[in-house]
Amino acid sequence: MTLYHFLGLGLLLFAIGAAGFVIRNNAVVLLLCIEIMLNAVNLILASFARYLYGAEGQIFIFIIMTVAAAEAAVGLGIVIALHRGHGTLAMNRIKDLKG
Amino acid sequence: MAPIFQDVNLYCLLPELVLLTGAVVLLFVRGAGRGSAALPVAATTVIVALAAVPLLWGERAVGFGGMIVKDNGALLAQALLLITALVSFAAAADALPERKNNGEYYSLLLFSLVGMGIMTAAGDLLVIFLGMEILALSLYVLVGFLKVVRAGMEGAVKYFLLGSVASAVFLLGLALTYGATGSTQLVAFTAPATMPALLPAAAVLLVVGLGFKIAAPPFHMWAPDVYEGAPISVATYISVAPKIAAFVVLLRLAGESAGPGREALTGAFVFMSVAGMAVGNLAALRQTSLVRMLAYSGIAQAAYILIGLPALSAGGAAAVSFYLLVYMFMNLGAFASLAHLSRRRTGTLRIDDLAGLASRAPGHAFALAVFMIALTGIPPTGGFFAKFYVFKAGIQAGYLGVVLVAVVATVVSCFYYLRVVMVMYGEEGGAGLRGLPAGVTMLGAAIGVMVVMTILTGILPERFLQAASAAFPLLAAGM
Amino acid sequence: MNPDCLWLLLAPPALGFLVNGLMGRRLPASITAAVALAAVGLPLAVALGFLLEMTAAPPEARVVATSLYTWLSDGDFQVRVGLLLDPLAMVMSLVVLGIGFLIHIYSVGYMEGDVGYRRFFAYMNLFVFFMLLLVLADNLVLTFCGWEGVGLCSYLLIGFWHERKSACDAGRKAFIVNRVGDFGFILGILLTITAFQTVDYGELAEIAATAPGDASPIIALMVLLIFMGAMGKSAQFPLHVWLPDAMEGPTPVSALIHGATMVNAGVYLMCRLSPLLNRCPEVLLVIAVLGLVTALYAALAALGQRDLKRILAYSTISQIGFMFVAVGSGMYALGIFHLVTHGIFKGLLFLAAGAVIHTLGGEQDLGRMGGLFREIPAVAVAFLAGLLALAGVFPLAGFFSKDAILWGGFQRFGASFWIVSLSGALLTALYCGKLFGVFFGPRRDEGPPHRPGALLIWPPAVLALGALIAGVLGLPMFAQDTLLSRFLGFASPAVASGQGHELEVIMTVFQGMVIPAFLAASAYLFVRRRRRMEELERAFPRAAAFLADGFGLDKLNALLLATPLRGAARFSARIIDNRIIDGAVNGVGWAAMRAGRLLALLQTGELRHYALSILAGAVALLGAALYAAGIF
Amino acid sequence: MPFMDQIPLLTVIVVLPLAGALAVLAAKGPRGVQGAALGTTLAVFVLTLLPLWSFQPERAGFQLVERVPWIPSLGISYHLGLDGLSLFLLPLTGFLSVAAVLVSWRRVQEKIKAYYVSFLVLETGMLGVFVSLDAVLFYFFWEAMLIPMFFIIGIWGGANRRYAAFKFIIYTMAGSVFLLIGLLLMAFLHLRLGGVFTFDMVSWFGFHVPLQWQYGLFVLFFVAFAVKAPVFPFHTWLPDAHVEAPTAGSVILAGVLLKMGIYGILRFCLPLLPEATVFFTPVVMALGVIGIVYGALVAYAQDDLKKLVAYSSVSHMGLIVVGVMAGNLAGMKGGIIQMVNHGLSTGALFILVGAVYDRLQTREMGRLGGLAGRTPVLAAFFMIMTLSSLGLPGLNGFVGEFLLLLGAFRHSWWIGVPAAATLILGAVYMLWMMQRVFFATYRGGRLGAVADLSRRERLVMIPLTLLVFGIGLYPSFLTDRIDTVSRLLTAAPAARVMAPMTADHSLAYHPDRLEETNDGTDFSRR
Repeated sequence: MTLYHFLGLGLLLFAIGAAGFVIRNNAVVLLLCIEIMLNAVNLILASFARYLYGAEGQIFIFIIMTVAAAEAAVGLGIVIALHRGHGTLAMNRIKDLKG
Repeated sequence: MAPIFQDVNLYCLLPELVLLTGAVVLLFVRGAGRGSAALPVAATTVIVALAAVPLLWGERAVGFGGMIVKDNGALLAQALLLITALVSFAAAADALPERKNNGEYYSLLLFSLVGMGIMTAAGDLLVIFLGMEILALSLYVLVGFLKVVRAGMEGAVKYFLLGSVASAVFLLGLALTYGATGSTQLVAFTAPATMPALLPAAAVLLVVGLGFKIAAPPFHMWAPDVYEGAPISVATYISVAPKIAAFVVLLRLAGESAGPGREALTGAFVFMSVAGMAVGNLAALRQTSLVRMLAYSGIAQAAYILIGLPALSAGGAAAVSFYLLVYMFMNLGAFASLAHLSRRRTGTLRIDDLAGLASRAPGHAFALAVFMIALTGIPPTGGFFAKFYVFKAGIQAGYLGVVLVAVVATVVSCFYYLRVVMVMYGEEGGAGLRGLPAGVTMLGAAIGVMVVMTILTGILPERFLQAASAAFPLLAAGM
Repeated sequence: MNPDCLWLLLAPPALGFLVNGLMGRRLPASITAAVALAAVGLPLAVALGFLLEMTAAPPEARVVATSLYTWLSDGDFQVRVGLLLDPLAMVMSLVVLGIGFLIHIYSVGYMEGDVGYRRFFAYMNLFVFFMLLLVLADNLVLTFCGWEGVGLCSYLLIGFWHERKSACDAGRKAFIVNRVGDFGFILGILLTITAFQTVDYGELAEIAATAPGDASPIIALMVLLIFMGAMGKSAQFPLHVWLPDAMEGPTPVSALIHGATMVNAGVYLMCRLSPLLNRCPEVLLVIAVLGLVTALYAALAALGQRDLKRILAYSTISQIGFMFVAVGSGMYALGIFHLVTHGIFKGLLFLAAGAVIHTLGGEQDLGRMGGLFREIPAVAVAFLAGLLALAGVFPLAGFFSKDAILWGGFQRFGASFWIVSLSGALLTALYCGKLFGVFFGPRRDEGPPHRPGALLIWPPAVLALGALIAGVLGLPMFAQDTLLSRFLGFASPAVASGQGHELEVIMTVFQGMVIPAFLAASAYLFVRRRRRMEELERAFPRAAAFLADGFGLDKLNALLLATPLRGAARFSARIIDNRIIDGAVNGVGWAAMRAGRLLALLQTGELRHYALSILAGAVALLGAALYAAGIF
Repeated sequence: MPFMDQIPLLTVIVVLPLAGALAVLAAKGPRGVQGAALGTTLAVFVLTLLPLWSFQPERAGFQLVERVPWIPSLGISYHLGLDGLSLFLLPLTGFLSVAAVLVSWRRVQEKIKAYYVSFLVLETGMLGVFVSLDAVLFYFFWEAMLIPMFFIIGIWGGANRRYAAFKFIIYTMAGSVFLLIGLLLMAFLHLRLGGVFTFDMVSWFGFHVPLQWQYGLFVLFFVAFAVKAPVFPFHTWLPDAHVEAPTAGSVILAGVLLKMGIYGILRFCLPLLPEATVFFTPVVMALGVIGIVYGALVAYAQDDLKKLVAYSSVSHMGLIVVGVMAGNLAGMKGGIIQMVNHGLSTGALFILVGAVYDRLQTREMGRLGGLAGRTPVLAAFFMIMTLSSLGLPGLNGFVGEFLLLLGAFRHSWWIGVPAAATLILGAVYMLWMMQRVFFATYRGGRLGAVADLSRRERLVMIPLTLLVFGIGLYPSFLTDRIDTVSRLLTAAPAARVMAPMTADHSLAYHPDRLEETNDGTDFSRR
């Protein structure tokens, strides 16, 4: 197992998250996709930290996790409000703003 | 590399501390965050923070082991951001319903200012990321602040989801930078990399995250929808503030980069610039809604500013700073006028609704006309010299082709900017205007100041130019 | 002779124009007329004074010149406003002023009661001013100014009754055809300037005398181009088409401008340039042949006219053709001689014709005239005198000039030339005879005649006297230096004078007999056998129409020039300008709008599209960056 | 005039209309507004006449120079000055502005304040363009003019005004943005070769642009000026703008704005890019000749009176272009004079066309006619201006036309001959217009009472007419004063033809160098 395996996995995860973001429709699932992407970055950071023998990368992961949590909190709040207003979470039906 | 406590130097975060205090007071102190008290408290906070800027000017205060560098560029950006916030407050006082718990609104705005203050002063990518997130999270909520408005929620959720994706991409870039150089400090870009191959990729991914903030194509698509959905005071703010912050970051990024990373950055800048000029200007041609038109215009303006980034060697930093300064005056003015005209209304204001404004509210019509002319880049407004300076830098750095695209785009932009002017002055009987407030309002005064500044930067730009070139002296001299 | 007094010739008509033109409305008609008359009479007196002094002076001192100021300059080249009164200008001024004065008097009566009475006199004075400017100018450019000025007055006066569309059309045609000629004129001037750096007549004459031989082609081209202007103004084939139509103007105008003075300007100009002409015999030949063609052609066309004034117009064209024959023969003095005599009798004919038309209440159709001798004997006598002079019957003025011209042509170009010109003279006699039908034979018009007043009779009578005695200028006969030519003092190109005086005398006698014979025969046909002639005309309607139309040149002109020009204009305006150029401009705008619409359509409002845009953009930038960094 | 040493005359001239605009804003009631506007324009006109007296014709270089740093960090200064080229364009602008205010007197009744403000701002822009000696300052005024003109066409114009206004501004912008690029390139070239980044035109005149740059720069410059002039394929904004603009707008457009194109060519292309000028001369002259014939043809096919006059401008400007590019003194002088002449006659024609329209509410010539009997004064003025326009000797048009044709002919006969076709074609369409409007009978149904020119309109027309005659009869007043500048302008390209490869550029357009040798009193102040 070399660095590149970890990197590859991380990038694959990121790609999965990104692809999911494009493919999936439900706002909550989209939030999850974002989490996947963030965690993919975390994985990459961790592998780099290991490779570089530095502690910073691991510290970054905690910071990012904190931010992700905050993001999720805000995001869920917005999604709930959205559901209250629109009665749906299917993003392909929420397109009043366009043009 | 590791921060040690002796390095902390809280002094360099003086404005941010002020803002943070204000935000906390607004959130937690009963009486300050409710009703009519919120606005004065928030405004006072911002003004005090603004007063801190001259204190720090010229000192290049460094804190947190080099993670925060409050140099003149950061301070100039901060001053612009704080002014933007003030104008946005004025717009909010008009636009927000009174019964709301407005303290939250203002505190969120103050938080976003803190975020941007950190962003602009950051010497480290992770700090930039944190600042961006503080900014972004506040703005997500602000866009959806009026929960009853459907469009507002739609805008908020779009902004939130797309913004998060952009943040994730930015983070990926950060991670790759870390992998390539072993550090996330901006100065690391110039250091010899352990994995040089990763640097261009990292640079590009970072640019994507920042490109989202400045609404540069192809990362721009949120902008019109969010501007339209958001409360007008928030749209006013979003159209200017994050762009200023992101451009400062881009300036630092471009200034610190070297080698393959620099080439990738330059390519990305040129691409986004050309795409932005094309998309922004062309799409704006057929807009009927004033705010969407301004959104596309903002995309185009950002694209003009982007010309200055690859041209750092030729005074591009000063050109970008000056353009940002002028952009703040004219775009803020335009949005503020829009806010003034569409106060308390839910539907969007169409361009045709402005018909006859010149005879009903000559002052406002004149102001809006000045902003439109400035955005077009016609003298005697600051918009002319802003473009002139950027073009000069672009040509000097050898990007004649991009500049030629820009001048063609300018010609195209004539049509939609001046259409607004023509509708106001040449037609009669617009249906969409309710009774305009009589007398001098706060927003009106703010617009007046913007008009004066827009024209002043067009007639006597020398002082402003000097301030702009003093902002990033290292960038200008270093290359 | 005080050169400073030369402006006295020019100032009164200009002042007259200003007074009548600016204050016409506030002046009573009598004062208008008085001003107009004074404006011509004063310079006439001055000119006569100059004439007295000039005849007294020795030949080499007969030039009065003055220079007022520099008008235009281009480096060393200058155009000065300078006046030059030499014998040639003297003769011409006298013709203009003398005949002009009589015609002004005549007009006082003729135009009485017309709405545009003041306007008329203003224009007439303006014409006299420009004509004098043309004559007195000491350089080509100033002559050109007068030249265009008289063209303008001609335009204004032809279209004097501007409510009539035909009058306006005729005026416009006159101006434009003249401009076609002036196109050549100005090119000639420009060539002169570029070649010789001067337009001054005196200097040009010196150059003509001293220039080396290889300058001759340039001089020839120059003169030829200027001759094009002369063709336009003097109505030479094929630029004559405007003159018959010009008869739409009031009759005094026809008399003054289109009979006696302006149309002769071309001849005058050619004589002015005689030193240059002398250097290029080819051009002289061209001028002579063109003059002859015109003379013949116009005489034929005159024969086919039914309108009294149009006959006179074609006759004018024809007679000017004869003048050009003289010029082309190198006999400039002769050309001027014919100019003077023709000016007198053509002015007379027009004025008398005006009186006839007045008598008949505006009738101009020859077919409805007849037997007027008894009604207006004085006019008729004058008219007939003019006709005889025109035909060239001894001892009237026309005899002397025409005879000399025929002889000159023979001398220079040979017998065949003489035969053709003689046939032209005979045709002249034919159409003159046709006009006898106006006064003799049965009366053909209805209604009582309006007898013309004294003002309409005396001027033609005076001119008739002139027509009787003007031949004196051509005395002694059979000599190179006659009274007039001695006064004028032209240098003619050397002519190999092979034939002696005997032949000249024989030919003169021959002509002196055959022309009256033709005239008499024609008069007999058109008075006594008038019916027969009219039946003849009806029998060959096409031929008659062809003659009446002046060989269909107007139609040809419309077909070849006017219609294509209009077509080209429409094509340029509607296709090239609107469709192609403006279409391209608007097409660019349309394309931009279209692109904007498409881009706005891309903004679907769906989140996944936005996300796709961001991610695809990121991947694309990433790929490009890695490719550029050489990683792919 | 010693007192002129103390007063920055040109600045006063340029700024006064702006002050007038403020006065208009402050004025009360339509009378007050009109009075303020008229007073301002009159005052400006009087001031623009002053340089005519103090001007020293024999002196090369610029006079009444004012120079203060404006934006030193970008090498831009506030630099004003005057030479023979701009000397007469100032009073022309001043005069036509007065005329424009007077003809708007009754016509413009709504948004009257905005109208006169636009107008005065426009005047500042026009005057500024003619006296700027700094390229950016020039461009500043050049562009600043666009907006007021855009307003004047788009707000107070005819039925299709919106389209015309946008077409005008976008067309003109499209040309002038390239000019901006060209100016920047010039400044960089000056930096590279002369060591200073400056937009000062006087310094530009002193240095030689490298050959390989000249051609591109020429194209950039020329397109901007060709649009404004307008030279043949760039002219289609003109008929729309002229037709839709109110009378005063048309007067200013035809009288002043079109001149700026030629002015720009003379100010920038010829002295700065001599080799490229020589290189492109055939192309430009060909365009000019095409413009002469084409403009005339299209004018002939028009039914709209105003459009006809507008297209006649295309023809006339074509001739001016041919003349100034001919590279000789006659053409240059003719071009400069004809700029003034065309401004006077075509401006006057537009005033008269406006008068016709005011009276009959139509400009369609098929529905006019026979006005000469009803309105003899109008017809007389119209006739004079028509004749001036078609170049009748004795009137101003001929003076310019003759010199222009002489210049063209001196250049080469195959340019001069088709250019002289303007004599014929001009007569064709101008007289056809005259006839359809004023002669024969009225074709638009019953014609009610038609008033002749009012006293105010005559007040405008009489000085115009006097000028038309004055210049026609005594043009030396003009030609003497433009002699020096014409020599300089023609010398610049001509010197290159003579010695294209020599390093010595002593013959280049270099007013300052000539100024040094001048021992006359120095009126310029630093």
